[in-house]
Amino acid sequence: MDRQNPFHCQEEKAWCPGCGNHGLLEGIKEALDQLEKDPHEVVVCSGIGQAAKLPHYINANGFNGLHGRSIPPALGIKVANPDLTVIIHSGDGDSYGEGGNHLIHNIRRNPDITHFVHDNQIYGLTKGQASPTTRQGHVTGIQTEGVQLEPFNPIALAISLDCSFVARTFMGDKEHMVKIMKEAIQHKGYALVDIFQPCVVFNKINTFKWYKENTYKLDDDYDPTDKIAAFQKSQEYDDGIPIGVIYKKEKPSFLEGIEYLKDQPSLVKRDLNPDNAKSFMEGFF
Amino acid sequence: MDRQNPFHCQEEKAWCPGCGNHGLLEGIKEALDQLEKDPHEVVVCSGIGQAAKLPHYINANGFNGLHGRSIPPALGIKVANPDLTVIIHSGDGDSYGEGGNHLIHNIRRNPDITHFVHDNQIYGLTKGQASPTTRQGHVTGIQTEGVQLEPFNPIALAISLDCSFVARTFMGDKEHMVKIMKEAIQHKGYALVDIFQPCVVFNKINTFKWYKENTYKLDDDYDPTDKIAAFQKSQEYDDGIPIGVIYKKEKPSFLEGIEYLKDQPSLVKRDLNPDNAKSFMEGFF
Amino acid sequence: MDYNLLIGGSAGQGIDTLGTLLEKVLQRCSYSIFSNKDYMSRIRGGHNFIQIRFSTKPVYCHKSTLDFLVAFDEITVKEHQDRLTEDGIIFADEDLRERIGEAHRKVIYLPVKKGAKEVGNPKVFTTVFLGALIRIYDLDLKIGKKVLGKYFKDEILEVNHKAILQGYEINMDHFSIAKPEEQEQKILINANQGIALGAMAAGVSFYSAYPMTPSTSIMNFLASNQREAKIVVEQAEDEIAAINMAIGASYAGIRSMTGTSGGGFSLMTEALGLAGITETPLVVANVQRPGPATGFPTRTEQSDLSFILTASHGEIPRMITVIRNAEEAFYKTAKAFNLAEKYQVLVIILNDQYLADANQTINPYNFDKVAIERNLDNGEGYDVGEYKRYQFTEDGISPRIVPGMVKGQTVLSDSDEHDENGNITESAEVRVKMVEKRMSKLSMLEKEVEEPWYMGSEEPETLLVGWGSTYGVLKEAVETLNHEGVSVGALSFGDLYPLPRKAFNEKRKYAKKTINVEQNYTGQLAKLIRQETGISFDESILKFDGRQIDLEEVIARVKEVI
Amino acid sequence: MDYNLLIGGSAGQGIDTLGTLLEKVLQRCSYSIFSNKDYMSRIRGGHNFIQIRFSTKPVYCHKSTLDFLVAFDEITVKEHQDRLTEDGIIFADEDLRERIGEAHRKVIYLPVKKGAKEVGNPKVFTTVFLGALIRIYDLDLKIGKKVLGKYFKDEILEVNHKAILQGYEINMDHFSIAKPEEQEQKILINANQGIALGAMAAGVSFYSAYPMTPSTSIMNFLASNQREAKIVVEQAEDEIAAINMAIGASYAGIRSMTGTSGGGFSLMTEALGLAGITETPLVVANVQRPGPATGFPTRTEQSDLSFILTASHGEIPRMITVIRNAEEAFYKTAKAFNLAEKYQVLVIILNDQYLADANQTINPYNFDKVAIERNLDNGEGYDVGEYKRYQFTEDGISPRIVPGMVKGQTVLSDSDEHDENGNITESAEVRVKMVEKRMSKLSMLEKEVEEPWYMGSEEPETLLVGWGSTYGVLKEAVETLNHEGVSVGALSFGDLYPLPRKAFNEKRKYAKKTINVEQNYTGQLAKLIRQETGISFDESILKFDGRQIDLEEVIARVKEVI
Ligand SMILES: Cc1ncc(C[n+]2csc(CCOP(=O)(O)OP(=O)(O)O)c2C)c(N)n1
Ligand SMILES: Cc1ncc(C[n+]2csc(CCOP(=O)(O)OP(=O)(O)O)c2C)c(N)n1
Ligand code: SF4
Ligand code: SF4
Ligand SMILES: [Mg+2]
Ligand SMILES: [Mg+2]
Repeated sequence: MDRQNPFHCQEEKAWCPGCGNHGLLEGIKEALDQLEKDPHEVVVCSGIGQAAKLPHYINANGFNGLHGRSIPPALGIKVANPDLTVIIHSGDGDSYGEGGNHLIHNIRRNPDITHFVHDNQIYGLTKGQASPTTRQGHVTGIQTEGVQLEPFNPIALAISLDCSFVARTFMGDKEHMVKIMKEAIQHKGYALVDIFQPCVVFNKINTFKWYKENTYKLDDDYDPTDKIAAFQKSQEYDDGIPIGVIYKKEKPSFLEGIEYLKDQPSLVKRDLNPDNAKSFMEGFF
Repeated sequence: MDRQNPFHCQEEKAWCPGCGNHGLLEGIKEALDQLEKDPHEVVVCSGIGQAAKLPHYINANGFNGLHGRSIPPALGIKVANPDLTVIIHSGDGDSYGEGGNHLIHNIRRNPDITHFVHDNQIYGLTKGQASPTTRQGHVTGIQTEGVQLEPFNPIALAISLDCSFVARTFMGDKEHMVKIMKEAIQHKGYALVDIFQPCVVFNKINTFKWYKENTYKLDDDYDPTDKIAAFQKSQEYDDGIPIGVIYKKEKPSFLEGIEYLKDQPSLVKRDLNPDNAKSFMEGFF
Repeated sequence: MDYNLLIGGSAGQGIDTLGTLLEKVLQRCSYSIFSNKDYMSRIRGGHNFIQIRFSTKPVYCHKSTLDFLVAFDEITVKEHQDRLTEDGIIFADEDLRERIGEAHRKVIYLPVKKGAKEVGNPKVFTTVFLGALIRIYDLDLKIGKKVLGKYFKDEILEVNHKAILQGYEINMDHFSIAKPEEQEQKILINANQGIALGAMAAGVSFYSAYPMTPSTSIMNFLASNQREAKIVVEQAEDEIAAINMAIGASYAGIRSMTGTSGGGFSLMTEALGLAGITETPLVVANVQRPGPATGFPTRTEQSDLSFILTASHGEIPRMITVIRNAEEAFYKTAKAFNLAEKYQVLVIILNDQYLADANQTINPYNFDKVAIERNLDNGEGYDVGEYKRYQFTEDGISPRIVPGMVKGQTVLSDSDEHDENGNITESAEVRVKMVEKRMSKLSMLEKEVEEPWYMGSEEPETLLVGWGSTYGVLKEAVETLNHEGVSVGALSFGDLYPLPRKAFNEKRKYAKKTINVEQNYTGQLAKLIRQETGISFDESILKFDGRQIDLEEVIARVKEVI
Repeated sequence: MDYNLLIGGSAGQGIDTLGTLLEKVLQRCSYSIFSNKDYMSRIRGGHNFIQIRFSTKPVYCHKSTLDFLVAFDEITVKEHQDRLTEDGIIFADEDLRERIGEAHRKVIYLPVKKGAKEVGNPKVFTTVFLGALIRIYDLDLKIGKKVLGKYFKDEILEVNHKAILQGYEINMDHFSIAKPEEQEQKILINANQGIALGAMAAGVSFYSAYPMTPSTSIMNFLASNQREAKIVVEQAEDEIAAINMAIGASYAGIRSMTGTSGGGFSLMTEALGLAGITETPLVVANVQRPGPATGFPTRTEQSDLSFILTASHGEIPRMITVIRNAEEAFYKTAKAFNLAEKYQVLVIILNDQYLADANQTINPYNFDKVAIERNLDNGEGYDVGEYKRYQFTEDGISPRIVPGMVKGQTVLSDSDEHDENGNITESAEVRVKMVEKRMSKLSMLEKEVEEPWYMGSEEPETLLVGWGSTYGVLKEAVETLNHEGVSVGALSFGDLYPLPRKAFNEKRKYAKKTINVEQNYTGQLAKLIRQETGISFDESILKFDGRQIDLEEVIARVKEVI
């Protein structure tokens, strides 16, 4: 690269040495740079967790909101200013646990937002409780008998909701990750990307090595537009987890669907004038 | 029937004449009676909405909680006393909208609870806004341009989460509904039953007639244990909506999975004694 | 002259339609109107009613004594006839003759259902009724017809035109009711609509909410105009999403708002703190209904004040203001947006079901009085990357630029305690400075809040103190009592927090007795006043049965305690 | 004698392990201990420290002046050496010699890392350090070894045994530190553990919560014992689920509880009203951390009181109590369950990060002092179907039977306003009676609440008033000041709402100056007291930087303002 990555940022990272979040951060910076975005054109939203600290470590606009609430502010931001590239970086607990309701309904809403879930299959920041993606039997300080709940399958769920872009990647394969990131960002509509990210402190099962050994890349001839096949793909786990774009469906994004906004300046660029609203008083005479 | 239905209740119903809730109420009373339950053995839980008023109209224990929060109290009740038959009756808005997060995570948790969703594809009590299951294009007082969001497919979602019992029925086919209700109640684990229920005031699209014409019963030889086939089934809508048990998976229910509770008296039947806890102080010496 | 008419029946019978049409006709005939609704949380059946007070002079509240009863069923007669004056009259369809049987007051039976059948559509019996009432009150039939044109079109309009005539031609004597002077056209509007229109005047571009009675009508009004105004009104998946969406939109530089009631507001609690710590301007409307929990969904109460004063864990500055009538709803909402952006702060607008469903004739809103003051920084004059969202400044307010609008500058907001950049900090020093920066907005807001309105004797022996929706009833009660020679005055609070104290301190000096008048159990304004000033009230008039206190009740209860 | 030792380093370096081991050894050597933690919201890196105060007499709080510094890195020296007394000593590994460079105080370098390498496991250097400290303080090596046996097993234990010896054999002189008298064995415990153990003693059978610092350790303790106690500890999908699950379980007749902090509590707001209107007994622990929003996740503050007093829309009765030390945490929690069931009411237990992470040596809990009073109705004596969940009774409390346990009777609870049966009502009369029934519990609770603890001069010229975790520091500060001849006393509130007033009214009579001492910005207890009594404080000592006020600071600030 010739240009120095403008997304680079000096802030000291509070992540552990060896944490998968570091690589993920490098990946997104690279992806954005390769897409030739400028920092002021990008907003990174997050909830709370280790992953959710990412907005602090990238030179871009950032909205680091509440735990589980990464998506709703992102939606508001996108509505205000569709010119912004709105990206969510948040954890599996944040995105699938506390924030589950926003996930399912924003997949339905299909705003043009890219959602990168740092899936370390654990609650990192709060010291190692099970997250929705923690596998059954995994013992933690709270799940002392091993996790009993069926693991949450974000890929299958997203497909069931007809999410317009569903992918999975692993931060340990930077090339793959950056490629998927770019594709997801360029996709018009809600793009959910589950990114495996080892937590070196609290998840001793799904380690870097484990992910390396247990993931495989989708064939080039895999067709991500076949929903049933994609659903079937989403069921693979024990004998290898596919990474790549698993499902894709072209459809109008949230704002594209609002017909009367076509050819209108974005909301943030409007001049406000009280008189514009005067006609709405008519009905009361 | 010889015995008078003990679940019958005198309370005046606040539902509109012609509302599908009436038939649904008759159905559940009949199902419970046929299962020879006693009123004190049954708890009906609900959130808030028209459907959610059902606990008031049946002679059983009832917990009519908050909007969107029908499931968590039901879980607490079941944990306290597994001998109780715990049933949820709530609306599509309540169950899939406000309450979406509890739905997904309790499907994962798999408590032995039966969840009947009165799916009128609309918010009834609040006067006709879109619910998650309202179809695209449906115009309401809020969705003045027609609903834009992808409709929520509860069947597909439940299958994607590997829900242990997923069914759909229509209150207009009482025999079918009662049969499914009984099966769902007898199922050990989380049973989600989406029940079409016309709202005669606010949903002029999905009427009684519409449901009658647009639903069909699953073949006898349909195999509900095949997940992929079930998912495929769940995609049918425009050319007829299948009713029946769409997916079924036997697995231990939440309490069955807690190994150390085996052969223990249920929590509500324990004698409490402070001394029982004394040994847990040991670690602090 | 001042008339009070009640239309009662069960949900779905058409009392709403008749009420709406009749109010509109009365409005256009230059009557002053105050109408309110009493309805159950159900769609069909039960017993609902609308009270329409119309007068040749301005009216500010509902009252109990009735002049006319329009009964759609016998229950209406049973429930309300005792409130009729001696020569009060009951209007009912012929059909009800047997069911009503003996009544304490005169019943006039009208063949309205028959009339509807005659024009070929039983549903339009409400319009037949309207026609009959127009005749009875000697109103202008032409106006009646025009009003129908506002609500119906094409064939439906045609049959309604027939129906109104049908009613008008029912053989009936006129009543001599007083005619108002011709006057400048008023608007007939409720406070929720006033809030919505005020928000539009202020340039609200995004409204995210989840349906909840009695706040939904704000959303309905905005949604019905979204296409024309080219704004976005979004039904969120839940209230948590609604408020977080609005915060995101505001962060990104547009005027956004959310509104809710009861449990919906409780669910927003956490995000209030988010707005506070991120210093994101935010306007939230809470239209109160009786709690706790689901409570009384369609009824009224003023019981969220104590909660809202400190809703959310930790400490944030906030401004709380309550609506007193449909007129100020508009101006106050528009102002809320300015204050929210001026101080980058949360402004909560309280309303309640009573005013949300009460139509009032008021002067048309003056849009020239609305200014839009955004207090944004255009981002000029910063070196690349120099801008700091939470910069410590002399006046205590950090410059706010809109993300994406200034090349070279980024905006970072954070729900953790943060430094000037918005980055997470663990520093005690920064923490203290940030807390002080945020909380010092309270003293800035103290200078913005308006004193309560005062009505009545200059030096009142008895001082009534209320807030919000009781304004109208206090005003009329004080007038009546003053008229009877009672030295009484009333303060009606609008801005509640920070609490303006001057007027109260001044007026209470004269008062031998101070009385708080509130629609709740615990006396929430009294508690706030004592918390802020140490001063207690001598007496309380409290009501918490879900029904708004009426003129007669206020007067009677004041007399009881003074 | 009273010693204060600080262990500092970055997260993940092992300061926690060393702290835990050292405290345990000191405890078993009969020292009184008060230790507290200061840590960042991260898992590795940054700067964390533990302060261990150990003494031959009881100690109640942390203090600022240090006698010893155990530095795992040079930052620890830089940050804390100024707090060392004149002959304070710094202990550090040899490795740090260069990095530390010049220090203001004596540094003793120990070959602990080397020692660990020698026993073949670099990780056990904390145990080597422990061995060295045992030697230095002339503690009992046997006790040290036994303590290791508590935390490690098998090969790990073996290498730790070697490590402790390795440390113990480092050539060092003893220090002459005072030896405590032998005394009855104390327990070393923090307030969160006290709460958890109290809940277990009270028979809690279901604890549902969502992880949130600093409340998580309650859940951790319960979870770690769930198998043996045969109870259910469930991690909910969110806090809304957590509290609603607990309410359901309580409705169904078991003792259930939830606990949370900060935003988690905000999310529970709506359900507090559910517990209130359904009259479901509920115990909720809120372990405070600095807000607003995410705030300072791992730090301390007392800033949720104002919020919690009225959290939830509408009006419900509630009892609020705050923990003052690990000892009362146990009894208070057990009592909370009894009160919750006696009055079918919500009881909120406040704690904060300071006490949640502070280990104290206290007398073992006396389980005989815990009574379980359920106040359930066994359901006998009702005709079939006669039982009414919300029956109006003379004493104002409806009989509560457990659903499913009584054939012929069903139990209906409802979040809407309801009649005696639990069925939805729209009646004004029933509403009023139900509100009064619920709210009258406040006057019942008034008789249950305990007056604040008083410490100091009988007739104090200066009266300090605090609540919760400042108890220890107020106690010691008053002692010191009294010793210096200052006439001062302190009231430390435990039960906060309904507010007990007697002690305050009595003591303030003597005081020329009243001062509230609080860990927040707005003076939340002072506001509550003024709201309830009209009385204002003369001065405030407030701290809101996320760090607990220490002994020296309280004393200094009191002297400043008196
Ligand atoms: C409302 C609320 N509940 C709980 C928390 C505590 N909390 C912070 S981060 C977190 C879990 C984070 O897990 P995940 O999203 O997987 O992120 P990770 O740390 O693993 O990257 C929790 C429970 C919170 N901050 N707010
Ligand atoms: C927290 C909260 N938000 C909103 C509401 C208002 N509300 C009551 S019922 C309802 C929708 C009900 O729709 P659904 O669940 O489909 O039930 P239906 O009336 O159609 O049977 C809403 C939004 C509420 N009571 N509480
Ligand atoms: S705890 Fe885990 S997720 Fe968090 S920074 Fe450390 S390695 Fe990463
Ligand atoms: S509004 Fe609809 S759902 Fe509600 S009672 Fe009437 S018909 Fe039924
Ligand atoms: Mg995680
Ligand atoms: Mg519905």
